[in-house]
Amino acid sequence: MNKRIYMDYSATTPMREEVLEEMMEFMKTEYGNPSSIHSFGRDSKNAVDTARDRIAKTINAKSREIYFTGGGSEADNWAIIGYAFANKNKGNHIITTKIEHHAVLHTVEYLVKEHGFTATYLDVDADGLIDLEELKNAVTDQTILITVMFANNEIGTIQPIKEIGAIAKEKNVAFHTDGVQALGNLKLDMDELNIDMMSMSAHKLHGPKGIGALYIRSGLKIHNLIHGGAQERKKRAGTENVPGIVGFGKAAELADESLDQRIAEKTRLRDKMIDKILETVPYTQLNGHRTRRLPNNTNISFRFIEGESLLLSLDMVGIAASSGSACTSGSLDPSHVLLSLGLTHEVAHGSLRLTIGAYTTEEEVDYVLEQLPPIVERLRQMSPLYEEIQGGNQ
Amino acid sequence: MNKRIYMDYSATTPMREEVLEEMMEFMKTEYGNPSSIHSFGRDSKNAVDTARDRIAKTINAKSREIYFTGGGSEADNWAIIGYAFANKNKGNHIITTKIEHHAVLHTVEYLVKEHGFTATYLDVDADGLIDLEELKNAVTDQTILITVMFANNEIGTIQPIKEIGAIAKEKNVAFHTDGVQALGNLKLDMDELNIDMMSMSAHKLHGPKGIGALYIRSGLKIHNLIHGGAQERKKRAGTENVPGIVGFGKAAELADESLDQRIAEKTRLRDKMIDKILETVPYTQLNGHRTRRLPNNTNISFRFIEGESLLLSLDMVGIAASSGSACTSGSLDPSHVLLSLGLTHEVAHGSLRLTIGAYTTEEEVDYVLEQLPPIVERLRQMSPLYEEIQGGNQ
Amino acid sequence: MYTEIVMEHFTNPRNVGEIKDADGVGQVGNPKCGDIMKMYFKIDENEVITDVKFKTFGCGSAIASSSIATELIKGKTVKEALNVSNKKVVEELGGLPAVKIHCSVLAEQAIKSTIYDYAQKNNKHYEELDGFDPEAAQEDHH
Amino acid sequence: MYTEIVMEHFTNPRNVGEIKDADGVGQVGNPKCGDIMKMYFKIDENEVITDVKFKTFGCGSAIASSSIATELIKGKTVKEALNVSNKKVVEELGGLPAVKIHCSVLAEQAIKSTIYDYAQKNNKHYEELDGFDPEAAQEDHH
Ligand SMILES: Cc1ncc(COP(=O)(O)O)c(C=O)c1O
Ligand SMILES: Cc1ncc(COP(=O)(O)O)c(C=O)c1O
Repeated sequence: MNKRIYMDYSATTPMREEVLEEMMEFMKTEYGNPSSIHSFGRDSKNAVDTARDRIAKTINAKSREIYFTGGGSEADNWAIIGYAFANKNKGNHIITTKIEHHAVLHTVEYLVKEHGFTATYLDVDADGLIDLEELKNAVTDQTILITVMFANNEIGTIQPIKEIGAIAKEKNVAFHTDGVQALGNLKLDMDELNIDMMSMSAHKLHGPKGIGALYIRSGLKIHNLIHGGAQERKKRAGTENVPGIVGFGKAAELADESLDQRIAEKTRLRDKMIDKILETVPYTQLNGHRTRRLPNNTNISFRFIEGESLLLSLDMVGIAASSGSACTSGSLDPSHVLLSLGLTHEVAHGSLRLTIGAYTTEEEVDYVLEQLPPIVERLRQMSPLYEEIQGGNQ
Repeated sequence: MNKRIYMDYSATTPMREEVLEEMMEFMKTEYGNPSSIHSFGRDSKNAVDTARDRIAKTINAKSREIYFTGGGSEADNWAIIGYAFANKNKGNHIITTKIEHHAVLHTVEYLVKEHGFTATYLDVDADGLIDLEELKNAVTDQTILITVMFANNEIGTIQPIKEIGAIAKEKNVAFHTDGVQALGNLKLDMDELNIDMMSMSAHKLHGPKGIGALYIRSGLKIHNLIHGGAQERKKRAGTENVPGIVGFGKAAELADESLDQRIAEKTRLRDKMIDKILETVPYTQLNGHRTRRLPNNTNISFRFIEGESLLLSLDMVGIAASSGSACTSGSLDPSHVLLSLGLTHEVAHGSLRLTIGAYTTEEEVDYVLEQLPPIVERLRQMSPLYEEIQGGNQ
Repeated sequence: MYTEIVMEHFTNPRNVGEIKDADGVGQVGNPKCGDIMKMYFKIDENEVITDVKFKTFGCGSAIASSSIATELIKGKTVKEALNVSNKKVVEELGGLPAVKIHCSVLAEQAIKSTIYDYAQKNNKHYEELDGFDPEAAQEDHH
Repeated sequence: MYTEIVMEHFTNPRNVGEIKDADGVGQVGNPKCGDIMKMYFKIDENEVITDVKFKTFGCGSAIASSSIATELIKGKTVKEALNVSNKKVVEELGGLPAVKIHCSVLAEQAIKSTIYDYAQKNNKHYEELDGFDPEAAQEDHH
């Protein structure tokens, strides 16, 4: 079995060739430190500036509002910890949701557990959407920060970001959004959406791993997370990962080109996948909102089977996917996101996430649609839970 | 002028070809997320494990004591902030030196300014060495952490790390050392040296930029700096920078091979450089200890001239170097390290750092020795300070 | 992650199925934790386990553990089966990742639970089952 | 970082040197800050600056600023020289990085300081120099 079909683009993506190409120069000959004043350094500095411009343009921000980080998690941590510490004189309350990525959730929990902050974790409905009224009511005079993710990495649900931004503005509270899954998949406009901070990660949009960025609106007060040298206008220390930054810039530029067309194409393939699976396999349900979802995300629960064995079976026919099952994370419980939707543990364990990307073809989708049903059936035949149901149906 | 001679290896280094080669596979085909259970993910995970083993071996540590970070600065911040917050019930006092890298110094200052910690900044002598008695006396019952760099990035002075480790152990205080400049240049042994935490950065030893590591002795209590996913045994969240990690591992392995021989060769070239410059150019002085210094570091002050104009002039003949002059950092004062040695501002402004590496040849050294004296003389001829001295000598 | 033996047993599990007129049926684990193992034994008058089937809801190692466990006890006496430990299961699989050891524990308990059922129905007593609580075996094993 | 004009003036600075019998000598800046500019003027009876030399200890932009400033005033009257602003110096250099603007200020002050010396020696008064303090010009300009 040499076929390798990658359906895990939300976990990470292959780099586009053009991205690697632009990086090569900075991995081979232009290796200077951008802080150095000699020619090696100046060439690197120019490359960093260009990348910053490209990313700023993609999200309609100013170049000086883009700060490079070592990834999406660092950006989330910086936004939340940096803002909370810098504004603790104004209040100690943070509002977030129950379905955030752990990079947000565990960071908020850390501030609560160790540094005297308090937090409200907003519920979501069965589709994964927060309630705007609940958000409004959660704001107190102690609230300093709202952090709600743009689009969820597991179920693909897109939050009403513009409305949240408006509430934050009205209540005079800063608004951070984890945009890691959104960048490259959706049109993002910092001004229109009233976003104060947004986390990004290059490897989710065909850029390199280990490089991310935080958009910080001009004038926002925030502590550094990584102190030291004067890089990134003194806000984020450390010798710049020049090849990574260059690659991120190129990836953002490429993602922005013909974005609408690619959204349409991914949406078409996604919808085909969702519809066909729900149609051909019984005892299934879609997780996440049917339409307000990332164009690349399919997340379906298959009852009576467990996700890891499904993933292993798919892997054996060359399909790479992911699951919210506890067994795949090394944790005890299945995905907190799926449980927040109201799924039982059993159903959550049987979830499968198929995420597509720039290189996904119709043939690949068809192959998955062909392979998946018999695999599910085989595992169900082994399942004592299915036996019960079959018994009951007889 | 097409000659480009790189004498700034302490700022950053070109990657070794073998390093880039090993990385390529993970930038092209093996792009999986190590947390994924499918084959793409498993291949990445194995590569990360191998890299961790290689680095552990280099510094005589256990693999599970190596945690990857986004660079040396992050490692320094993590060690200091993470340890301080996790042990604040034991005390709030940190001991460091006046010549630390800003990644340490500004981090300690941040804890002092914003989080109720106190700090002692140890003086150094004219060679840049701390006084062990002063260190001992600085320890109070509130002291929780000693952080003293292994070898200084500007002047190359190597601290008595083993003795500091012994004092820390005796006083029951944790010992962190910034090993960023030491790794690849010196033999490092975590156990022999009683080091509890050590920061590393790959791009200083012919590895990629944007990847570093923190050695954390088993059992040490430390908070996370970057919270989120379960990567790095739950201690450092974020999708692993697999190509970066692979490159770091290879670079560490290569650096460790024939280390003694390469130390000897670099030391020879360094000594030639130091001796010849001091001999041929009047009004010069070596900064840093003459023998207890990094094998690749030459740092000399040229009186009556300013470092930036010296760097620009060298750059015009193809030589890339660095300086402790304020003009090169955008700050108002010259290097805090040089001032801590007791240099006047004027002399500190006139410093030049030439750092060599694996690719430095004898011809390059000879070229520098040939170009440097006339450039210094030319700048001195323009200097009103030199005029005064010349007048006095007449 | 998994050894070749685990993958082989996961791909071609032995003894999957049900036995309608089983002499003992046992089930351990629960859907909350993501693993349930159910076993069916045919046991003859000499207390030899002549046939074994299982059904498992769970991850790869749970299925492989069930498969190898049923192989280990088929043709063995009840006494012998009661001495099959989770360590033995892990050993036969060529090892399991640390986080998956509980799957082998589950297999051991599934055997015990099935024999417990047989013992109950046939009024037998095995000292290896003293202290074994089939209810508890349906709880979280993590 | 620097414009081509800056680099050209840094590489080939005009008017470097001393004038032994200068009519005015001025020095601004100090070694602590890393920039010192010293200027020497020959000034004729019509208050025309007939010769200019400078020496500068400082970074690339300090040397380039001195060079361009001396060019700008050579052959000009004292009055005209007093109207050469740091903005003009920056303009002529095609721009300077923000952190280097102080170098152009230093050049403007070096001119003033040199004329101040000339004025003192010759008992002249220029209202452009009212409030100018040559001592202060030796302090930190950052
Ligand atoms: C001694 C020392 N510590 C820390 C650092 C920071 O490392 P990085 O730039 O990789 O974050 C450096 C280099 O910049 C250094 O020389
Ligand atoms: C929504 C979301 N936030 C944050 C992250 C963290 O990004 P990274 O792994 O690049 O640190 C991820 C991906 O892992 C994500 O999907």
